Amino acid sequence: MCRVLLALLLVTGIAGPLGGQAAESREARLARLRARYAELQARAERQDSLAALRLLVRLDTLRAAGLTVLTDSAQAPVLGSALAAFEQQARAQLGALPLDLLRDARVIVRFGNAGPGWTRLITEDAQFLQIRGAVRGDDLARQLRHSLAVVLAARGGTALQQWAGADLRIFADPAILLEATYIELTTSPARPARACLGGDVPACAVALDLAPLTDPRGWYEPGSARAVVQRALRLQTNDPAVAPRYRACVEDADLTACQSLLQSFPVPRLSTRAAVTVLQRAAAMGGNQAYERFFADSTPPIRARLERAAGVPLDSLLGEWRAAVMAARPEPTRVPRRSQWTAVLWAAVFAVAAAGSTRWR
Amino acid sequence: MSHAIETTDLHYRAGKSFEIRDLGLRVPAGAIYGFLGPNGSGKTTTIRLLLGLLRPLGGTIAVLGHTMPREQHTVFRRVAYVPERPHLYASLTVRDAMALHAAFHPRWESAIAQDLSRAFELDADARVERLSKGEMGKLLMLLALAQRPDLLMLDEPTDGLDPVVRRDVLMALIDYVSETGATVFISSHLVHELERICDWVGVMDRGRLVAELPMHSFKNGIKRLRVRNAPVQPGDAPFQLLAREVGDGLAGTEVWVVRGWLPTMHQYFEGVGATLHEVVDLDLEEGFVELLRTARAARR
Amino acid sequence: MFAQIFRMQGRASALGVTLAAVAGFMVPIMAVQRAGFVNPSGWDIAEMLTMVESAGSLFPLLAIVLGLLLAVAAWSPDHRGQHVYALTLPIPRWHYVVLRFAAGTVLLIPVIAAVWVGGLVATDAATIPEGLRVYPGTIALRFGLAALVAYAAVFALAAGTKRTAAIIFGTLVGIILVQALLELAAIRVDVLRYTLLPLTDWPGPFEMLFGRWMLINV
Amino acid sequence: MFDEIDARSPIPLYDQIAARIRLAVAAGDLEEGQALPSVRQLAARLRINPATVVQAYRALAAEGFVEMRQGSGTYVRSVSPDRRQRAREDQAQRLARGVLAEAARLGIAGEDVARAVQRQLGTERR
Repeated sequence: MCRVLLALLLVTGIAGPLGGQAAESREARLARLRARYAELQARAERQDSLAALRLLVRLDTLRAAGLTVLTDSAQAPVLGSALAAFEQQARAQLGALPLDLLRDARVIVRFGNAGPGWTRLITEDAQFLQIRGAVRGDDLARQLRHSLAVVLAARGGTALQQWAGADLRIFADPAILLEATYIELTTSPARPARACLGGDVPACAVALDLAPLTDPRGWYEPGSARAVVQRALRLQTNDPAVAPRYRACVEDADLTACQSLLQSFPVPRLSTRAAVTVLQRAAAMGGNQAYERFFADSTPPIRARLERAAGVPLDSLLGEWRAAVMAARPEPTRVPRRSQWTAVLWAAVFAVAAAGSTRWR
Repeated sequence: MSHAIETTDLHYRAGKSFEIRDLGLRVPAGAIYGFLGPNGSGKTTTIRLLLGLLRPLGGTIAVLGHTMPREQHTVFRRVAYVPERPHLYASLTVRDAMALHAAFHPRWESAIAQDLSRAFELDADARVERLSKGEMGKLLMLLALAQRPDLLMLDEPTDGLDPVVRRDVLMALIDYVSETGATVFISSHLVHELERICDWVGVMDRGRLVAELPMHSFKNGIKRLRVRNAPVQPGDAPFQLLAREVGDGLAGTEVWVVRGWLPTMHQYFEGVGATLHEVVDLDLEEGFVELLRTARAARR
Repeated sequence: MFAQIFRMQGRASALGVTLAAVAGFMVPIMAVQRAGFVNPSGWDIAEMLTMVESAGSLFPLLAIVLGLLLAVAAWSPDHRGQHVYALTLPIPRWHYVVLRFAAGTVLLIPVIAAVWVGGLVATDAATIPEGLRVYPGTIALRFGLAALVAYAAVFALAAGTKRTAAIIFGTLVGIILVQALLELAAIRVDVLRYTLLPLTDWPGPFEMLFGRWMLINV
Repeated sequence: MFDEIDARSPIPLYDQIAARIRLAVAAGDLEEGQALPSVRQLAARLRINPATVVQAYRALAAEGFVEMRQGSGTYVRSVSPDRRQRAREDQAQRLARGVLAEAARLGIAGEDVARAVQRQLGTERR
């Protein structure tokens, strides 16, 4: 009898956590595949949607937050309430809208069908939002905010797109982005990021790619350089171009070998998500017209535009920004109280089940 | 409480092959009740039913006045059980087994335990799984007696033990019983041993109780008569003729096995022109064998 | 009564509990060591945290093994004697089972303590970079709860008759088989998601066992 | 004294025990006032039912051989010489009856048995 028990429990015991992890990775792969498929399908749909729209459906033109929004007339009523909410939020966050920037921006909102119970919103930039069930006002508002951000990014100059990403998630919840930035800052191996974390504000500028690296020691401390090379190239150790320098760097801790390998690596800057938090911080400091000042002229370097938007020199902006990031440190991981009680309760349930087990053998 | 154990039409079935039907045991309080029966007659099953280890299909069981198996755990304060197969935890030492038993039995008396432990010469540090059959038999009896039970359920406690160990175990049992007047329900194949110590006898055969009566009436209830030129037909004999065979002694003599014999029944033989040579008492074993033979003949 | 049961069960699982305690003490130290937090030559914190997490996955495994060991130690003596001794004790069956359960639960404590002390020693020896925190207490608490639930689950299974154990094992294998068949037949229905996975999240019983075990984290 | 008690013999156990004690008293092995073993001791030693010992002691008390004092045990009573003699004769009678029954079973006449006994006595005296 015990042998049966042991086998049974080992199976569940081993399979449990592994199963869990395998299921998660399978989960992630599935989601990525679905997204890829939808993206391709949306792009194809967008090519023909303009032509189809013109032929088949009377277009309604609506205006909101400076955007011209074209949509099927059938969906116009739903769109109406959404636009109001969208406009209100956009004004709240963007302050004075950079109206001239949005002059001829058109957003086509088309309700595609994506299988039972799902509705898909497709906008000009082929971004789409898949919503389960009926389309509600705030789903549409979120989609429109997203489109507005994309348009702003497109019109804000290539430098801005590279720095803060093509989707420019300025409407995202700052708290979430700041927390993510905090984690990015604490886990980055790059010297400027570590210095910025330690309180060196000018180093934050370098980490955010708002200032050139002046530190002769380069992007990485010796140990970190070795660690980064080891992690990045551990699968190409037999690649002739890399192998000798890899061995020199990792086994003999030869810094120059490491440095030469690292040249081919992308510069370890903080992510566009971190950049967006700087822009959000600048807008918060700059008051109502901050975004307008920022988007007014896209030729000067990003740091100048930020200073103009925030109305303060970059270092004080970054000082504020760093304070906000540090304040957004995630809560220490705790075993939530409800989980503690649930675990104890389950133990009791099992014990009672055991106590209640039949006594007839 | 007149009876230590009382069951009314107890019904139990295990699989298709074996069944106990309308079993009506009545074990008088204070008796030493011998439970006889061939192998497979349901002795152990009956004991396990009485202890609430098996679930009966029907009927009622009362042990020491409590209904079983409902009031099982209160009954066990006053009932000691020595099973046919040892049931102690193998990994324990003798000392642990005694300590564990003592912890669970409020009426445990360490004086009895110590005396018996010395008398039985049990090694306190020996592990239960390495005890010999004899040592295990002694330990089980020690545990049973030290918990000062009012009823001892003994399932073949001394079968398979060597005579010396058997003597020690039975002496301890009798000593305890004569001091406390406890009831003993003992099943065994050692009929001679039961003959010495029991004052009541119950006989099981194929799941049925074929006889339950005091020892002496069991033994002299059945006689073997040595008869010369016996009549062919017993006719209206005052006793019940169970069996008749050609005698192995003098020519022409027959051996009759009879039940319900009384000394006054001599005249019957003169009446039929036969001569009653001798009336032989049967010991318990012969009585048991005859009883089984006739019971099975009756049921065929 | 409890003392005797505890002595018996304690001696039966002494070796196992000691080994588990040693393992519990070593896992945090090994995790911190392997992740490079002990006099680190350089910082690649993202990688180091992944290594802490992968080493951390030994905790749930240890909790399951410990639970298994204590539950088997609790019930194997009874199974060997067909439960006759236990069933002829002058206490109700539930009382006996509770004594057994309590004895096993107490035996969890030394291992939980070992995990906690191991965590303290490990994080003390580690050089923690700015921005990261250590969680020996949280890990120990979580390990304790995970081991308790694992122990209770196996305890209940082992207390039951062979039939109940077979039924539970059967349904488990059945679900996994159904999932495999569905996938073979390329029918995209995730049976596991609605049957086994809920057990691994709150309020399921095995929430504690799953997820990330991070002795050092942000 | 009680070593060859035989539970299988037709003679009930209590009878056998009583007979042995009666003989002992008759033969003077047990003097007057001497205490007999307690019911518990004797039952345990002989591994027989305590009630059997009680029955034997009661039978002896009825015949006046012993006296059962409440709470303190059973003691031998003073037995006049002729009672002792009669007890010996009873015992002899009983033995003879047993031998004759055995002889009958084997088809040997009573007289032959009597002559055999005489011859045995004769050889013994010489």
